[in-house]
Amino acid sequence: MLDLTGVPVLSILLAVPLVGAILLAFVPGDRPQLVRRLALLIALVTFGISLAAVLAFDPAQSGYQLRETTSWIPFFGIQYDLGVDGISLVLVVLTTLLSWISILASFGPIQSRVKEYMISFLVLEVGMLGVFLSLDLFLFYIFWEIVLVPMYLIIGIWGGANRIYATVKFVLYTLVGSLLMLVALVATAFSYQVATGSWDGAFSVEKLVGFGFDPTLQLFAFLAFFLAFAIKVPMFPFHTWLPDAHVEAPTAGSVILAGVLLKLGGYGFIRFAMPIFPDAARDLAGPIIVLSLIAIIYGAIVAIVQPDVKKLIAYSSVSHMGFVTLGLFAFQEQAMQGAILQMVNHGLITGGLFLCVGIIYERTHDRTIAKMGGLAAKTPIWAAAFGFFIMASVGLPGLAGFVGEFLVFLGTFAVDPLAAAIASLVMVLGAVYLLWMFQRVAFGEVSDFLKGLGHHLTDMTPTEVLTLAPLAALTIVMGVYPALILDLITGPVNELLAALGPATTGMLP
Amino acid sequence: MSLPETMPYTGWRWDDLVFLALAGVMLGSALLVVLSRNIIRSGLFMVLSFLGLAGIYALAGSPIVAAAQVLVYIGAISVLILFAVMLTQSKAGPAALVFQRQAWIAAIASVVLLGLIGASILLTDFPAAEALPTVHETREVAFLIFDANVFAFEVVSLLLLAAVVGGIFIARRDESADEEGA
Amino acid sequence: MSFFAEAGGHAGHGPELADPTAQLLITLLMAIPLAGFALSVILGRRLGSRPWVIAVPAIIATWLIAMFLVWQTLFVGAYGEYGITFTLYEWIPAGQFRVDANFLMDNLTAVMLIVVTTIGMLVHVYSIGYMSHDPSKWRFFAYLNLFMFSMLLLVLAGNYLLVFAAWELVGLSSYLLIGFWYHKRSAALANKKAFITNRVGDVGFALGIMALWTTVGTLNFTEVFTLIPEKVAGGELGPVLMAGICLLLFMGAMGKSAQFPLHVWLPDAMEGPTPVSALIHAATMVNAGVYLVARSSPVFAQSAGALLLIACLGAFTAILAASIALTQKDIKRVLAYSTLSQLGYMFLALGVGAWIPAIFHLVTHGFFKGLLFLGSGSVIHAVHEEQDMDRMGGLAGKIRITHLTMLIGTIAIAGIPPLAGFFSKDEILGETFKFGVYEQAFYVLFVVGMIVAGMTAFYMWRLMGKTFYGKSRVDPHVEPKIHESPWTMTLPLILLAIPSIGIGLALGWPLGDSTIKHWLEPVFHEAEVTLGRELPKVQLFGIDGILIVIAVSVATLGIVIAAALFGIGRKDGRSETVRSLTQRIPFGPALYRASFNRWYFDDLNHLLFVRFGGVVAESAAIFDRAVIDGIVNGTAKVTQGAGDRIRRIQTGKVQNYALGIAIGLIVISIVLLFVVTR
Amino acid sequence: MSQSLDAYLLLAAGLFAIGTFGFLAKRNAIAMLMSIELMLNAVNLAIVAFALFTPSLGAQGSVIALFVMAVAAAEATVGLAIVIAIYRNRRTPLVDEYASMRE
Repeated sequence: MLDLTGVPVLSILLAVPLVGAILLAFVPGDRPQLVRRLALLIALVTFGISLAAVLAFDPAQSGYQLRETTSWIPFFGIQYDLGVDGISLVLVVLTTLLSWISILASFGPIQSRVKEYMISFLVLEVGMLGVFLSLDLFLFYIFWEIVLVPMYLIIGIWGGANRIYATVKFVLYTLVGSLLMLVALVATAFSYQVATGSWDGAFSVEKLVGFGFDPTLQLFAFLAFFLAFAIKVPMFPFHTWLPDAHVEAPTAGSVILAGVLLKLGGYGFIRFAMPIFPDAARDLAGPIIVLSLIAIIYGAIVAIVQPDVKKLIAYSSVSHMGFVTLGLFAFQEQAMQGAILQMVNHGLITGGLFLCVGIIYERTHDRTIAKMGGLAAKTPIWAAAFGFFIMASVGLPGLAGFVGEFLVFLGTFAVDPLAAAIASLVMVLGAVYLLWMFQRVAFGEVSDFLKGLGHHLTDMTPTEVLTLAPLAALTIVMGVYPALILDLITGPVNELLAALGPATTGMLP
Repeated sequence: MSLPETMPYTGWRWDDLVFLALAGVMLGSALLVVLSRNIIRSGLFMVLSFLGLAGIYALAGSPIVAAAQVLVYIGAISVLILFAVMLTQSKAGPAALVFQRQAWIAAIASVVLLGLIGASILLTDFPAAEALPTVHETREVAFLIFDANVFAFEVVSLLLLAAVVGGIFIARRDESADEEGA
Repeated sequence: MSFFAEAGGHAGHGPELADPTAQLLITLLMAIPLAGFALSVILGRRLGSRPWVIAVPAIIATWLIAMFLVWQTLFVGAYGEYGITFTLYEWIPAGQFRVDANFLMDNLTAVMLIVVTTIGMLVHVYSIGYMSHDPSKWRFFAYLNLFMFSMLLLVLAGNYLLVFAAWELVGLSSYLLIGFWYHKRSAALANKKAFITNRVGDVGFALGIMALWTTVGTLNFTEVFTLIPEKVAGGELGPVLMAGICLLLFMGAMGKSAQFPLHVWLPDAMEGPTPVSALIHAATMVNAGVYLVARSSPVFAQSAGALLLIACLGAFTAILAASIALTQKDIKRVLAYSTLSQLGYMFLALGVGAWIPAIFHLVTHGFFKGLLFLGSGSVIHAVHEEQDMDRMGGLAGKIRITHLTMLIGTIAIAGIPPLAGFFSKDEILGETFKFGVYEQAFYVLFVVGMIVAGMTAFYMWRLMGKTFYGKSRVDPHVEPKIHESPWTMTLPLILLAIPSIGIGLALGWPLGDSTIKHWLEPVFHEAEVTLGRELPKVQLFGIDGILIVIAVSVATLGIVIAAALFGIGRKDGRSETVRSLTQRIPFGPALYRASFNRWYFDDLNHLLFVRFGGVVAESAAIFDRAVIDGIVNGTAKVTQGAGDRIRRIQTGKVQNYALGIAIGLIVISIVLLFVVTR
Repeated sequence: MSQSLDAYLLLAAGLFAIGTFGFLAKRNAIAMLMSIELMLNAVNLAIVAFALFTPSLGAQGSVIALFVMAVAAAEATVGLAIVIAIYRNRRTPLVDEYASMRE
């Protein structure tokens, strides 16, 4: 236990990357190596601070901790209000971890406009952390939108051939959702003001949770929030931006996109949409579960025939994130814990997968599965690492993916066995698309295309191993000892369930 | 030294007369600024207009503002503009090209705007006392600037600095491009 | 810990808490192979030409510890009738759902340990010789250790979820080992097929676990086994639900133990190196399903309907696989289908409630099938990686040890007394027949079992005849180079031959009061009581004697026919006779083709899952691009089109905009001034 | 008349309207900038006038006016710099030829 009373840890957490980004702006751009190292240092320091926050956090206590509250726009009761509970803390650490890994992973691939790239990344980190830390809806919204800008740049500037299409699609999609959310957010605050006669707390999560809004408002506001978050998650049928964005994004961008950005949606459900509009959430749980099931199965089926490794993993993300929404809207303790666990695990595993793909792309400048083959012979360490993360993604027990997935199944089963049965089909489908891809990429004879590369096709460098090692280690740790996270999230999950009220059994129509 | 309070015959106060004269000069030259087809002439009329305004400030009892008006607008900005005119006026455009095609709409809009503002001014019953403007002491202004509002003052100075640097940066000749050209 | 409190609550029935030494030993039992795996992987190529220096000693140490534990459990009885249990740590603490990493060491586990560690160790030793020419053999030994770890975890696990975890790890290990020669496309396809087919079963297993948890709220074996009967007795658990739970769990067993229709992966698993086949088929993976059902006997005993289905499926798999084994040309494929068939026996036994014979057969089968596989590996090694029996023949004199040991294995599997297979198979068939009193259908199953017994004897001798006897059909280039395998390979063969001869007699005599019965009685007692199928006393000169005589005659008949057709000693097989016989039987050629093509299951699967599934996936992908993304892009297009027309207003001239602003401002002001205020 | 707020404000309004017209109608970027200066001056005049007739404000009005002038100076600097920079690229001070922001 680290005593940090009086130290604004969370503000420091936000300030370090922000100040770092500003500092980087003053480093001469013609010294890319210095820029890279500085950026890595900043990200590592941020990571360290987030670990300090973990140490200072007391899992036994309920409610938000490390709270920092300052009035910001007093007229509307808007506050600069930061705080963490177990759920956000876990995601914060995930963010800081993946951030430095992504920056390290960008050392090789990013050769142009390094400074701008690193600045974008650090600003992105600020945005993501802000989303997880904000306890004020308005502040949350601002961070939510901040995230968009650097990601837009990262895909649009350092992306692949079709990057403009992808990045515009990404931004438009997300904006549609978030603008509706803004409307809903303001409407909620207004109706709070009307009901209480005061703006105090009209944007404060704590005040709004359990306020008991009018059912009609709940319905429409929830739908607006739902759209924003569902697009981010992404849920079927709002998922089509994801494959494009992933394919065009640079490796590190994909890592962050899959690892953290998708989680913003899930987190939004947990922190805002569900507890503030519990009745609407309950009423709409059935359709949302159906959508989740479709996403799980459909994503897996579509993934099977994807010709591009990254696209395949993108669709697998659709499938895996389906578990998150399924778990959340099952309104059941284990399912919800599983969903949160799944968010973290998906971040680790898919991050690892994208890093692996990036490493091979670095060497081949191609991701077409059909052109690969026999990589296990050419690059054994790489193949082992890739196989490891694939197995984790398939949900092998002992690795991270399993526990979350199983808890979601289990909790869903307790509520609705049929839904669990449908969802569990993905155990087979997941194995089908991932192993088939792995077989075509890594096994068999070395393909002519790869032979043509000759000795350019080297195995992983120590730096690349260094980017993957922490993810791999955590994947094992989370699989063998998930209590690390479960102990943190059990309390918040129960509070959330208490705020939501009892589950309605038999969600499926 | 002892002029009568009011003008002979008309009974108008001298102040009013001066005010009217200055206002006339100011508005007239302002009109000439926008109507003149020669840009240099526009610039010069602008100086005249500013001068008129400075006079009005002085008349209204704000000598500091009047002085600043002369210094900043006539001394700095007008000169700057005239320099810019000279820098960019290598080929004087044909007279027909001075106004946009939308000029007549703009004229109508401006008149309507004037009418609207005028109407709202006249329709509004300002609570302010119809007292004779008092002359503000320079001392008072100084205190306000350098004491009460010193932070804003510093910000403004920073802004000016930034503007100067930025101006230089923007207008600077791109040396590499020049070398290529040469 | 509620676990121990519960266990204590049913005094005399639950297992006891393990003492620290036992805890340490059980932990080590799993830790050593895991460490061996980790070390081998980390050191990898640096281990040089003798990469087994870590893996093999690790497994020998494991075996020693296992034997000590077995001795303590079965012979000394140090751990009581119901075994011992301990918790290593809390694995998944998710609110009400708590799963520990806890372990159960009882008599059943001990019996499993004998099979797993002994055969596993011998396979390790054998691999030293067999893999000596492979450049990346360090990988092989690492995987073998992982396999051992997974399997040990599986048999030691004290709750369903941990079994499931081990279950999947076994799947992973088999995936790695089957695909060991990953550059071969067939190997890469086979390991994928194995993993995915297993996964299909695992879905059922996982759902079964969830169903168990939602009904009883725990996954610990000891608690489940007391709570399920209570709930059934209390009427909380209806027969349909109970059967559902059982069948879901059984689905997992079907996958791992390759029961119809999930049997397709096992023959393909032959793509791995032969020691792997031995390990998968004899010692480890396929036994997992049998173990699971046996372990869950108190649960399964609650649903006679589910058990009947299991028995039928077992019998069907047995005869189906045997019919395929009759015609295969690949020596390892014959053995693979023979494994399927024998597993069918085990499930038949489990289904009729003959728990102990099932495990007994698992043990004996483990030894002789391990022997046969390793023997076949030795044969393949001798004839330079040739697996087609049509290109063998007359090897008996050239590789004597291999021949002799395989002969022992063949007689053992055929069920000729007093070798191992006889005792276990006879018990299975006997109990099936005798339980016919309770369930008429068992008589039919008994007949099927008898037919399969005859077929087994027949195809095994066919294998022997084609491989070892008669004239040589070996490639003339290879012929002079045929040689016996090195001692690291023959020693395991000899060591496996000994139990193949003697273990049946050692454990299965006297009939009806055998050692293994004493060992396993406490484990299955509850299930037997629940089922209420009482076994009449053994009448060696009554019904049992008759059954034995029938069984032995059928087996002998099978061998005799096969010997006549496929040769014995120097006598060559009569392939002409075989052909003409096939022609004369009605539908003979068609049946032969069907059998040879494995009843077209692979083609059916290909059509159903690869072709049809591919079409579905492809259309889903097109749907995704065309419809879902199409709607999105369509919206974008419409917006863009509208924007394009509206854009004409946008001249790009600042002043136009400014004028617009000004006019807008004016309009707003007018409205405010003259409309709103009025 | 010089003691009436309305007079000052009307004067400012006139100046502002003239400035508006100039900004909207002129084609020369520098002329537009001049128009902007006129409008700024109009605003300044209004501020000063308001301050004069609101005794509680004291000298605040003058101070605000001074600040506005400073900012206007900054604006003029940057604006002119931009005009010069564009002129250097386009060789024309006429704004309607600066249309590359259209697409």
